[in-house]
Amino acid sequence: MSPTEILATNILSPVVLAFGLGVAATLLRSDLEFPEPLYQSLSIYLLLAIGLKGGAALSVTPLGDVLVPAGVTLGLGLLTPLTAYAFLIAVLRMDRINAGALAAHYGSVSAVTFLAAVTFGEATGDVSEGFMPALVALLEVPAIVVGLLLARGAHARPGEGEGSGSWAAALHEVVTGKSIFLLVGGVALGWVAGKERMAPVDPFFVAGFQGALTLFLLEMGLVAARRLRDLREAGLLLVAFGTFVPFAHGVLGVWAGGLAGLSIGGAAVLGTMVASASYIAAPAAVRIALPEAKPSLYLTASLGITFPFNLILGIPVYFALARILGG
Amino acid sequence: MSPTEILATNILSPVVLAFGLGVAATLLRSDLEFPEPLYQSLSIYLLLAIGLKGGAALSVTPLGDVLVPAGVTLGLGLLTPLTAYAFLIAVLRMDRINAGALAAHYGSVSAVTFLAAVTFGEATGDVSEGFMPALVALLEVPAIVVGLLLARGAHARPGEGEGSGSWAAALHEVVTGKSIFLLVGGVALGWVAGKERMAPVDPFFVAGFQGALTLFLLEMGLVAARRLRDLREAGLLLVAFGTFVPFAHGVLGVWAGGLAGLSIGGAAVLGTMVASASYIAAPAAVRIALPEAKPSLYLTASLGITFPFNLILGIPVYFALARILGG
Amino acid sequence: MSPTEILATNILSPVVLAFGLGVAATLLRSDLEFPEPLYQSLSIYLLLAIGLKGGAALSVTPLGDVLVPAGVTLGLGLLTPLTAYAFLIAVLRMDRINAGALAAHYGSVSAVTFLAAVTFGEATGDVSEGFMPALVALLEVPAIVVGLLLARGAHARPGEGEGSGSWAAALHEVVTGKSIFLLVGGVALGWVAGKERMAPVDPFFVAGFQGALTLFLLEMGLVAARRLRDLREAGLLLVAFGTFVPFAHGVLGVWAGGLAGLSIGGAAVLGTMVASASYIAAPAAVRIALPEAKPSLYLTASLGITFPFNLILGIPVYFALARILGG
Amino acid sequence: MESKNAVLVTIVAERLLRDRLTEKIRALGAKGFTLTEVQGEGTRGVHAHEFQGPSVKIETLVRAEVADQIVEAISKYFEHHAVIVYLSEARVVRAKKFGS
Amino acid sequence: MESKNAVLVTIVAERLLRDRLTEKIRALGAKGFTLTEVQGEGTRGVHAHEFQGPSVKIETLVRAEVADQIVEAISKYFEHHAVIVYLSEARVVRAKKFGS
Amino acid sequence: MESKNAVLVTIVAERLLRDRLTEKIRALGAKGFTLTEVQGEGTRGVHAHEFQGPSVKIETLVRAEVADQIVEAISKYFEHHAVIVYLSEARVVRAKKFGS
Ligand SMILES: Nc1ncnc2c1ncn2[C@@H]1O[C@H](COP(=O)(O)O)[C@@H](O)[C@H]1O
Ligand SMILES: Nc1ncnc2c1ncn2[C@@H]1O[C@H](COP(=O)(O)O)[C@@H](O)[C@H]1O
Ligand SMILES: Nc1ncnc2c1ncn2[C@@H]1O[C@H](COP(=O)(O)O)[C@@H](O)[C@H]1O
Ligand code: NA
Ligand code: NA
Ligand code: NA
Repeated sequence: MSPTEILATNILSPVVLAFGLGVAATLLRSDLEFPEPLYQSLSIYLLLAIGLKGGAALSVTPLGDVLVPAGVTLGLGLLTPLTAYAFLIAVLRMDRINAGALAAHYGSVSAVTFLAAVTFGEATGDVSEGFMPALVALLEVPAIVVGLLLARGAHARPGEGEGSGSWAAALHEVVTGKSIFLLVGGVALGWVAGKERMAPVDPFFVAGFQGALTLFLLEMGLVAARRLRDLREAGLLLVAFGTFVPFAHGVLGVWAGGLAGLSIGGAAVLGTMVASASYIAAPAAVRIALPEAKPSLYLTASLGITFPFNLILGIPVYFALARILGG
Repeated sequence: MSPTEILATNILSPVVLAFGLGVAATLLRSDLEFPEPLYQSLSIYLLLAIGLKGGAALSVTPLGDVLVPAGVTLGLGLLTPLTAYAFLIAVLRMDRINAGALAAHYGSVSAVTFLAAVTFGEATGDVSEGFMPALVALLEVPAIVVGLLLARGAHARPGEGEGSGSWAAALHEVVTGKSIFLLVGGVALGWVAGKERMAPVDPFFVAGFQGALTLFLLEMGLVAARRLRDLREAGLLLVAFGTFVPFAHGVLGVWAGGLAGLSIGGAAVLGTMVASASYIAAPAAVRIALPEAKPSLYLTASLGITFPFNLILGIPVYFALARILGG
Repeated sequence: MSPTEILATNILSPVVLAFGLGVAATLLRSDLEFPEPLYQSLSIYLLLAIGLKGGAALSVTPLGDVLVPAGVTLGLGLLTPLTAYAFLIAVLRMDRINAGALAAHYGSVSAVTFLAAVTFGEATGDVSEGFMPALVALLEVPAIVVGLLLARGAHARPGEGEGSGSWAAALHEVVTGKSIFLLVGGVALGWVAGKERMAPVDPFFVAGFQGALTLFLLEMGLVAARRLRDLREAGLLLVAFGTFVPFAHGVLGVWAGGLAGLSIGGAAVLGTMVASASYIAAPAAVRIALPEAKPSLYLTASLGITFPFNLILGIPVYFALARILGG
Repeated sequence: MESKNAVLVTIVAERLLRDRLTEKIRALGAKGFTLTEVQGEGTRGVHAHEFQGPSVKIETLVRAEVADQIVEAISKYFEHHAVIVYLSEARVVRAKKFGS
Repeated sequence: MESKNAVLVTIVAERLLRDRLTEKIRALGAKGFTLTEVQGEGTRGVHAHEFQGPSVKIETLVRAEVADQIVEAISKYFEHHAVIVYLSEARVVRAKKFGS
Repeated sequence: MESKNAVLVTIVAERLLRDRLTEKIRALGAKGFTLTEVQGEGTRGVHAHEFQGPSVKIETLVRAEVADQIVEAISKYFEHHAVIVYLSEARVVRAKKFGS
């Protein structure tokens, strides 16, 4: 495939087009809106489904094949918050609270971006390892903790009105927050039940998945476009951060994935995971531990800048890169 | 098939039976009710799914095959509001505001009635052209505009408290209203992506469709039956209008569809489209542009009279007619 | 299969694991929660789907094959509330109002427990008769009525503030309550439409079913676990009642099912139905007819004790028993 | 526009009382009401929403006499049902619309 | 903390007025608002939610003058739309936040 | 029935504060509360519902002293969180039920 073909394959996929449709709806001031419970239900479905799929795959994968990729993923989860933090302090001269908050987001993962990458791989034939979803869980948690530590280190005084509880509460949220719980729980369930016992639920969780994801991206488009307003205030520096740092992380991830012995598709998906910024698990935990950090800052960056960047440009590039390094 | 067989095929279809079940629930004062978000989610799903299907079909249809049917559909969209309006003024002696409001509804389309017709065609073997959904979009918009013009012409003074904004707001609603946006957006998405790229989302949007439609018609039955109360006040004349005019439109549509070169199924479905009355897009736009028009009037007519009439009697008749004319 | 294998097959099924996952979420104080409309939508879907499946099966079953099982089911529906009532009065020395309330619950059926049993049978190869869902409807209604009679007999004075209306209202609720209406309505619809006409909706109602059930059991786990708190107050005697009586009913049901000529799977499923306690239809009716009865009592017993008991232990035991008696 | 006083009656009740209560207040002369789905916790601790769906909050603007009659009527449910009622002052225009 | 009086303006309206009303109250000086989805019944009996979705209840804490202007502005919709508005007293801290 | 005055405390807050606030008001002596899911806009403009779900409105009927303590307790969150609180008068029957 030529670069342009790769880009086309991505932009013309139902998933990306649905995102564009959602953006269009907001820009045209259409009264289209998803009822809140539909949004919540789709996230529950998608997160659980990823987990189940990953767990079922894990149940038929020799542990040996997973160990190295898992270790590498963990390492990236500890490293990338630091690089993001350093960039924000050094280049954007951001205060340490907000820098730590953003670091937690950029170290962590966006499940939907991950899914878009997996889907893209299936469309181009670069299928990724079945156990990748399990790695998402591995990448998500430590990064958030590191990010909070970076900010909290700068900030002995506990969050207002919450006493020392806030820090514990935040850790509790990181580990039991609904998105991580569904992901990890799904992996555990699928792994314990095993591929065969999961077969009867496949029509619901596997066959229906792509369509549900498309519907969800329509809503993501509606939400992300609302963030565009805030972009102006955010300023060019934040845009630079929201594109450059993820890109660097992505390249790093693809390269490390290759070293870890992942397939071309696997390396590209790992790259996408590392490049992506969380906008569910991280914001929830950060809002608890760092109430003084600006939500408009981290939500605009991860949802308004980095998510579309990876979805439209990043993913195909990480795959192209994985081919060059891998093939 | 004998006429009675055709009627039976229709009445015994899950879709029509589900509607009956919903009516029964209301009449028996069952506490069954659909949570509002489920109703909204199902409409979003159905409208988007129709659009995607039509768009995907369009992507493999030579433009030439669509042009004539499209032109005819457009013509019917401009003509039928006028016939409805004339009937209301002449026969029901209705004031022009309410007549225009109703005209907008009866010129436009009921997506669910359209779907019931397509389903019926599949059951009887008279499959309709894949691009029919694209025609729904074509028929929906102009009819509403014509209806509003008919009323507004009679009524220089802008809608209270909204200044001249109201007219613009109504046009904006007509074009970007959620139901039309999802339909048109779906067609565009499916058409741009193309049949092949849409394949992975088919299990969700195509395989699941009939069941979701059945569930939706159960809710439609609940809603429509609540309108039956209002029927008494509405009076016989409105019932006459809500059955005779749609029927006349249906016959016209079947005949025009045949001339346009549509298959038997296609002509029958076009007839159903023309015969049906909108109860989502039109009411929303009319309520904005003509707040002084009586909602109980146009909702009772389209939802309480015409929808059941077409669903139970109209559709099989339009198909029988299409066979006679077409075969 | 050895007893341990049977137990394992059950505990390792996605359905039971999902329930466990839900319990875990509550115990870990995760912020995972299902939006209310999702819970309601899933129940509507599941109840309607069971009904449709049963009705479609009924349409291809010679009436003769159903009559005897139906009669036996009806008999059990009249008998089991009496045994439950007697046990509560004699052993727990419970007042007659609360005893009657509980009797209504334990005579009636838990649709989800029924489904778990059917699923288990499919996994172990002991498939049950297709018309079993129709029997659920038969078992549900009379039991509730008997339970209310037992309590009301003790209690001439009508429910406060409702005048004699309350008794009528309760009967009305029993027959038209949403869960029973969807079940019975689904059976009727599937039966009238017939297996063949139902085919187009199968992907939605049949293929997707197992997955939706799994999702629902996750929510059930969340809800049931919240009841565990109340267990302490409830006390050991209630726990004894909530396990012993269902077990006795289950054994009775399996045995009677065998006599009625049901297959091994059918007898085991009938046993599970009889053993299960309603926590939707019965509470709703009881709350109306017996407002003075303690909801915490009957909800804790049926949802917090008996549901998990049957789901985890009961079902495999009833199947093992059915094999011994049947083979 | 000149405004008049009216009483805002607020009822929070378990769902199954919904239709009985709305019929009651209409019968007592309320010209309308606004209904909101709510969750709640009280002294009774009936987690009714598990089998009834969410509780309902019913708000109706009426004149003083009607308000007292509504409170009276609802007190019948105090003993066995999850329900509360309270009154507050409100100023409305179009007083007729609310029976004042 | 020392508290000040503010006026709580409550608007219940059919959904299609939502954006027009929120823009209006912002324009008139409201510093914020809380929006709740509700169902309702009144004298008009427009069951608008069938095609508009649920009605909306908009509550905004403002100072007296602003409250009156809001009522004034909304009265424009009385003739043809399903909408009501009423005022009640409230005590707030951080009075500035609410323009008092 | 003879009725007594109580204070209705209304809190609107971003969702993540929900459990902390309900525990707090219970600890301060509230006998119950009613919780509604709402959307809102204020001066802070935290669109928290995108990752937290809808905001919550917590209403609790208490006696005057408790009301003031609740306001006091909540003011701790003013600096960094999306939260407001206001008080209004209400008349209740069964005053005991609300700690009056
Ligand atoms: N003190 C209170 N303040 C506000 N709402 C209350 C209060 N007490 C009870 N409620 C509401 O009334 C419902 C029934 O209360 P109860 O009958 O005490 O269980 C609860 O679910 C709450 O929604
Ligand atoms: N007396 C009332 N008390 C409370 N809410 C009312 C009252 N009258 C009308 N409403 C609300 O205002 C909306 C519009 O009322 P209407 O314009 O009279 O149909 C209704 O849907 C109710 O939600
Ligand atoms: N003036 C106001 N009137 C009514 N509700 C308000 C007002 N200001 C803020 N709120 C509510 O309080 C929440 C938090 O406000 P803020 O902290 O100013 O962003 C908002 O989301 C609104 O729901
Ligand atoms: Na990342
Ligand atoms: Na039409
Ligand atoms: Na039973």
